[in-house]
Amino acid sequence: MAKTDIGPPDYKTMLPPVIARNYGKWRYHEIPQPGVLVHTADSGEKLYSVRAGSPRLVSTDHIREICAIAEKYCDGYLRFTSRHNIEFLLADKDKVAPLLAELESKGYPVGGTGHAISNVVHTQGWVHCHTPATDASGPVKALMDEIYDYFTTMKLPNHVRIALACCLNMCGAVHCSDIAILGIHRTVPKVDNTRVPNVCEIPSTVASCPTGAIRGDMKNKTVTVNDEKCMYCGNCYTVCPAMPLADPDNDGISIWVGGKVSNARSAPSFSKLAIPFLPNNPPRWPEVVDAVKNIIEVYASHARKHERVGEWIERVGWERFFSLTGIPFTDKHIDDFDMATESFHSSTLFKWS
Amino acid sequence: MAKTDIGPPDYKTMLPPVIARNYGKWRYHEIPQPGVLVHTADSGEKLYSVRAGSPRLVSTDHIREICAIAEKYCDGYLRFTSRHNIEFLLADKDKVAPLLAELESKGYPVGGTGHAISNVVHTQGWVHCHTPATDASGPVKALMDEIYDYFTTMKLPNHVRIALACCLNMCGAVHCSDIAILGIHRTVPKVDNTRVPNVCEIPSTVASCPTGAIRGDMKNKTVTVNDEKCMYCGNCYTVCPAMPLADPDNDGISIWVGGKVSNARSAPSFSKLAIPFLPNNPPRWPEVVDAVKNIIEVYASHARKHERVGEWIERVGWERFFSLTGIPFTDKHIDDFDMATESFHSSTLFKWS
Amino acid sequence: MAKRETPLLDQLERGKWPSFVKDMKEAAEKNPMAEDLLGQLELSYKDKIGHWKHGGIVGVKGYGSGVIGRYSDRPDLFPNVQAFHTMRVNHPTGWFYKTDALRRLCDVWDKHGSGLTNMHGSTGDAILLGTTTDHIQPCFDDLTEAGYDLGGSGSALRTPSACVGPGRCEWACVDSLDICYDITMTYQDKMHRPMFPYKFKIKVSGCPNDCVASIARADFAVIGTWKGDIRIDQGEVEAYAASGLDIQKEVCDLCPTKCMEWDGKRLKIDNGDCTRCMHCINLMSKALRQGGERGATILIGGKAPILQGALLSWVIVPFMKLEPPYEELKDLILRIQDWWDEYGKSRERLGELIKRLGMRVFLRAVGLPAVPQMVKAPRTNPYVFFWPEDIKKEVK
Amino acid sequence: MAKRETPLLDQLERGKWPSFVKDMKEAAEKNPMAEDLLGQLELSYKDKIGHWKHGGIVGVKGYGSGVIGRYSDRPDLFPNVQAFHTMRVNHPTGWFYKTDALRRLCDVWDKHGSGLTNMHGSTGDAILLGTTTDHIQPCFDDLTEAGYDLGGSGSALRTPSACVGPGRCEWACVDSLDICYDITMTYQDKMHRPMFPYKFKIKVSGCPNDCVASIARADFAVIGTWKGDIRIDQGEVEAYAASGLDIQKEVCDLCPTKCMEWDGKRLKIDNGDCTRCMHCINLMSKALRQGGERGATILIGGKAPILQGALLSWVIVPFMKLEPPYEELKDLILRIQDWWDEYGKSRERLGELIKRLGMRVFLRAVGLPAVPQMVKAPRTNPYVFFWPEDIKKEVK
Ligand code: SRM
Ligand code: SRM
Ligand code: SRM
Ligand code: SRM
Ligand code: SF4
Ligand code: SF4
Ligand code: SF4
Ligand code: SF4
Ligand code: SF4
Ligand code: SF4
Ligand code: SF4
Ligand code: SF4
Repeated sequence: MAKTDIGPPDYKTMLPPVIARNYGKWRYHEIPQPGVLVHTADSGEKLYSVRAGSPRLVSTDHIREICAIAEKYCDGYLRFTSRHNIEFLLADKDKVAPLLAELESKGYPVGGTGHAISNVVHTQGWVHCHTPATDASGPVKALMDEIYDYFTTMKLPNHVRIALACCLNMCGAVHCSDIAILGIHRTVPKVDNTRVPNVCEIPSTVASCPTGAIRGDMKNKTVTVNDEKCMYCGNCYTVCPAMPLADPDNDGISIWVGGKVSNARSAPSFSKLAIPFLPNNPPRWPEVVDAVKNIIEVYASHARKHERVGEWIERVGWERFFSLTGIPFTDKHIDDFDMATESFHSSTLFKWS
Repeated sequence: MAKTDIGPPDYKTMLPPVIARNYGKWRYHEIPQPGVLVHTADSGEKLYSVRAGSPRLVSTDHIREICAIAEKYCDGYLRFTSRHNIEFLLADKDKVAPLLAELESKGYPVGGTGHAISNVVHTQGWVHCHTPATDASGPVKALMDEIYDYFTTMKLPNHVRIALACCLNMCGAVHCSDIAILGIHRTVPKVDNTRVPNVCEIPSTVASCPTGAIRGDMKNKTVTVNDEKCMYCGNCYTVCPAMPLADPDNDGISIWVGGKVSNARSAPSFSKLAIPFLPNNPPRWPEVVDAVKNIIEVYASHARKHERVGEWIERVGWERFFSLTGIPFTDKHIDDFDMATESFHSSTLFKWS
Repeated sequence: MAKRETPLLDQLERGKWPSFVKDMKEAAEKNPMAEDLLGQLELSYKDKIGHWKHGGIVGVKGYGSGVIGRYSDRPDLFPNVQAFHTMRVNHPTGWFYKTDALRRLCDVWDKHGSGLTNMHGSTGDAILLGTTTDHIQPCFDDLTEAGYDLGGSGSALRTPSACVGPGRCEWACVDSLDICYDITMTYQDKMHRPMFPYKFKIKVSGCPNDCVASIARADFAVIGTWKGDIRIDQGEVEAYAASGLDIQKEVCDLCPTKCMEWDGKRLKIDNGDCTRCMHCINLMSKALRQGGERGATILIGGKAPILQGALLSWVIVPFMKLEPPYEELKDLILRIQDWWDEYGKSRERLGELIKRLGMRVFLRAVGLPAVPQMVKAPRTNPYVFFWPEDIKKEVK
Repeated sequence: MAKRETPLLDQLERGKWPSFVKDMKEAAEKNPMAEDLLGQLELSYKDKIGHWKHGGIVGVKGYGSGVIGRYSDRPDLFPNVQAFHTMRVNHPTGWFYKTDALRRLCDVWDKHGSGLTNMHGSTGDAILLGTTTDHIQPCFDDLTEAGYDLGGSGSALRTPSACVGPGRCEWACVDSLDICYDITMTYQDKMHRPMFPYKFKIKVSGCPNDCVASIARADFAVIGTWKGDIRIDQGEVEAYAASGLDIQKEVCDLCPTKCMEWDGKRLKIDNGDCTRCMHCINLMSKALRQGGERGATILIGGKAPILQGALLSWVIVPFMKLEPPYEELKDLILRIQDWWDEYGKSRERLGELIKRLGMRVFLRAVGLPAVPQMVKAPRTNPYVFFWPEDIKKEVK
């Protein structure tokens, strides 16, 4: 009989001794080179953290390789970050250089610290989920290949946090990212009238629609969708499997910019729509990669030091963002959901471009 | 048979010759003293405007007195401002001082220019409307008596625009004022079931309620109100006279601050709730007068030059506004209408007080 | 008639600010309606409640608007205000008056009404406060004879208004007065015969200072603005500095886009970043002039809170040249009103309709292009609609 | 089994960033599930569509959460992923691992599953990607044997997570790790047996930098903060200046409240105006330390867009001291969850419920006082509710 409710392993049993000794007594940190953090404690002791990129979708063998490295250099202590990077934790300064050499030889990117692009928080995509409008790991890999240098250097105005979610559920929490890549459907769910009566609960299906596009058809124990009111969010499908809306020709990706989470300088804020639609073009999504790269580069060359993407755009104005990036502004950029009027420009304080 | 659709008199027939000559060719203006504007045209000609306060509710005899003054000093030319002040328009500099003297002797306040408090835009109140929660002219008179000096001087950080509306219809457009005085009801409309069937249209009455508190009772051809959902806006009463909600004990006044209209420096913005309720205490509304005066004085002593009330509050923070004015913050200050979440503080960037 | 006792209102004759009670008493001296109004108001002060019944519909022949019906709920006590309707008289644009015209108005009103007025109402009309049902038509006849016409009320175009603009102000980028007058004359029919879903207000300000509060109070706001560099007279800037204006602190530091530089001698403006807020110009009217290309920003949708919350008008045309006969402007107004007329529900203001149907639907219907100036920021929610033509059709 | 052809995925083995395809192939070498997953993914790349059916409910005995059911829609082609469920394994707080523990996890997964994982999922779990229905229970048994337990899924408390905090970071104002672990252990039942209206997420960050994105991704966010003056080591400030940091431009000018002054020698902070944004501290970690009184701001309501739009968590307690056993915190969590549980509709997140019923109702129900820190600004609409006790009852 299995034990239940034992909870996760106690993190205290996982802490390297240098951390156990200096827990809560760190004094300051430095980043001597990209991917290397040095934390100095009140005691004077130092902790070296070496951060390496990871595809997140990793095999057990890959994990074992990571373990082997950690055992060799870190007495078997490591951690993962909140953005899915690997961090090797060392007490011994002398082991840092050899560790870096081994990581380099094994092809681990080291970086993601300071004013860099860190790992892309992302989701399941076609690998495991049932509602994706695009893949997750694929676009991330294609993108990171292209912007690899921004991971291993710290030359941006501030860090740029990129996330991808493969559908509007936004498991990648892309809604507050400097740059967000979001899979979107663009066709109305196809109601399978033979299955709805058996697998779906009509009232909760009706309630699931944010725009009220679904009506119950009690006589036929099914539902109907008002095409004009549907914006393809897929929430009905989550609730009612007999309403699929994936569509190879019309699913694709939208790009969002200017969100942030930290309270540094400016308040946390949502990402805003930059590009309403780019096609799914596997395996390397060139349109998406180019679009993101373009935004990064325009940001890199125009933002002031320490300005996050959104802070830069707020300073120069959205008119300027669109003119500098060359992204066309369309009626889709203008909100038309419930709090839309809050985003309308109620002043004459705008720029000509 | 009357003529119809002749439209208003052509304004061109009302312009003093100095204006007709320099129309659209003004170069700059100066305010040599409160209430006196001097506009210089490209031609070098000057126009003197002398601004005098008005109770707005004026008798024909009062208007004739104004006419007489204008005939004496201004060749019969005058105008009213968008805030209901009187402006005497003079081409002759030498007549300015005598005009001022006569205005003073007749008790006309001269001022309202520059960094002053101008006339209070207001509405009908008990004098003529059917939905007021307070009077209009009365509280305005009581207030202006008390803050008279701010009209006749220019010693505030910027101008302060005060408006009053006697019900939520906000005919005084108080929704964008530095300080707004708003009459509010606080009791649920009393449905007169004998009259509703005859005088009201049920569907439009139901539709009139912003919070969906009204249900049609088709059987009895009347409506019922869900007390918990009603916030006493009175819109149903506008549509259906058989649902009065005025209540001597519970009607009163709320105070709002920090709105503005101009695009100068910051965008136009709505007034925000400062004091949810003060009692109707005719004839001089002392609680209201004191509350407004307090806000003005705290603003006057804390804001930086050129800061409007709202700009000052935004800079120091609402925590500080409440602590400086001593106004208690309550759950009523927290929005709970449809876009409420937009106003919630979604960051840790606040002050302790 | 015996003088009414008004102990409460009497207390409002005290104090330095001009007293409306004094005016009411003045009128009451010679007019029984005014006398009863005073009495009823005193009763309201005592009862803390209004004493007017819910308005009824009254009007003049051929018009559906311009008169607000009103009846006392205590005609037993105040028979002379049993009916007490107001006439909304369209003011001369910019509220300019020659005294003879103003005196004519007073004369008409003394003949037909209470002798009390509001100069002016919040929409801009000259409000003639209170007359009987019988007098409405004759009063109107005399008004038109005197050169006046009624303003709007009900579900009609309301009396448009404009700031003083080129009449006196150096900052007018458009002829606010002429535009307002032209619109008023062009749309007489829409003002007098309510045919809209609800009221529709137009206001015109000559520059972003917006002295008629158009952005907050009009469904359709015209606000003058400019393109091109702000013209600087450096000598006058120095003169302002010499006269005590702290140019760094009071001007540059308060410039919202921080696009100004002052080195103590010369003022520099990065005009590409300027959002034409007027602040610097407001402070140094002699030294700075707006750029040379003049026009207006058009904003729509503003209104008070009823029903779904107040709205400030928002940009729909960043820049429109405005010269007589203002065809482009009037054409746009018509397209907008037609669309609103077709889709608006009863008592739904333009802004609310757009809120309900979406800007994209509105823009397409009236044929305006989407531009970034329309938004503070693009949408944050992913609930994006695509047009049918955006979508690849399955070949089946 | 013959190697599958994966010409499309092969193109993702190129490039410098580590390739998930390489990992999938590695796993496919020894695991038929991984092999079929690869095949099905290749098909998705060809078809541009997912090939998973809508999830079904699977689980382990006694739990209602922790396993996500998943079935292929092409079991004909990929029989080994006909059923391919993921197990969400609660990570050790802060994602700290000793390699022996990590190796044990791998061993369990090689025995029961595809050999593929996500390290980690976006909520924080170690995600074991894909096993058959048969294997779920034995896999769970082996996991608990190895010291692991499942995380949350469905309408349950989800796996709480925390930033590295006191484990490594000088800025942790609260013990993010311990709080998170304590909560996780306290609420095992709520995690494993879904009884809520919907999911509930808790995240803990040690300071306003919010390195676990709690404000955006948690229904209940704990963010460390401080009271008291920022402690300045002027010598170290000068050292930063000497090393090339432009203190005026990079620090003071970017301080959002402009409460800092730097004269080239001394840094001054007006702490009363500071909103603890961390910017100056972030840039000068050696020179500046947060104030001495430590605690946390509690914010609630954050979530992704479905259903009524995304929400960022908002302040409900500006400052709470947090020391073991965290009774005040846990008490608040319980009060909040109880209320939500009672009034929340199915699939209604906490933030949405408050949006529907109003903060005032929420505050009263959970017994929190209204404070100005809860809002960016007070309400702008006049639709204010009064409590029955505010209203004078008519004496009739
Ligand atoms: C390791 C990690 C916490 C963990 O428990 O895993 C972490 C660690 C540190 N963060 Fe962070 N942050 C981590 C995720 C985050 C996140 C969350 C996220 O990205 O999803 C944020 C909020 C992001 C956002 O705003 O959108 C975050 C916003 C910050 C900031 C604020 C920067 C800003 O200007 O907005 C700082 C301050 C700084 O960098 O100067 C910071 C600073 C730091 C410091 C310097 C704190 C310290 O003294 O130890 C750490 C090293 C930072 C570095 O990489 O340069 N950390 N940090 C996370 C590393 C993720 C990664 O692999 O890249
Ligand atoms: C006469 C009038 C226009 C009219 O057609 O009637 C007018 C006239 C002038 N306004 Fe105005 N404004 C008038 C109502 C307004 C309004 C509307 C309102 O109050 O309802 C506003 C918007 C108010 C708001 O933002 O809430 C308004 C915002 C301004 C501003 C912006 C000030 C600011 O910093 O926000 C200026 C610039 C200035 O004062 O430096 C301005 C400047 C001016 C100037 C200096 C323009 C000029 O060069 O002639 C005029 C004299 C101002 C003075 O009184 O010091 N005028 N002005 C209105 C006088 C009302 C009154 O009797 O007090
Ligand atoms: C007379 C006047 C107030 C004043 O003392 O100045 C006035 C008086 C009335 N207004 Fe108004 N409104 C007046 C300007 C306004 C303004 C200001 C403006 O136009 O700049 C507003 C706010 C701006 C706006 O339109 O949004 C305004 C927003 C309302 C509303 C709310 C409309 C809304 O969509 O939110 C109502 C309610 C309604 O229409 O049912 C309303 C309704 C009324 C009614 C007709 C009462 C009713 O419910 O039927 C009032 C008749 C009073 C009476 O007995 O004489 N009045 N009303 C103003 C018109 C005078 C004029 O023609 O010059
Ligand atoms: C595995 C994971 C993505 C990943 O690859 O990392 C994931 C996967 C799914 N999420 Fe998620 N969510 C995951 C983190 C998130 C997050 C991020 C977070 O927790 O920080 C969010 C946004 C934050 C939030 O909760 O608001 C998130 C918001 C959603 C939503 C939208 C919920 C909402 O209220 O807006 C759904 C839809 C639902 O619940 O019906 C959803 C639903 C789903 C489902 C269960 C699909 C469904 O419709 O039933 C996905 C199962 C995929 C699969 O087949 O394995 N998932 N989901 C993440 C959980 C791993 C873990 O336990 O560590
Ligand atoms: S974002 Fe959507 S498609 Fe992607 S994992 Fe989450 S629920 Fe599935
Ligand atoms: S996809 Fe979304 S908008 Fe369309 S019907 Fe389903 S729930 Fe409604
Ligand atoms: S604000 Fe209300 S009560 Fe006052 S005049 Fe307008 S509609 Fe009447
Ligand atoms: S007063 Fe307002 S909220 Fe109350 S029932 Fe009437 S319309 Fe609804
Ligand atoms: S809006 Fe501009 S142009 Fe019109 S009066 Fe005001 S300052 Fe002058
Ligand atoms: S008009 Fe406003 S934005 Fe433009 S330079 Fe002057 S102060 Fe700055
Ligand atoms: S949130 Fe603060 S305490 Fe936690 S890791 Fe980030 S910087 Fe350190
Ligand atoms: S923490 Fe932020 S607000 Fe406080 S002094 Fe530093 S930079 Fe300014």
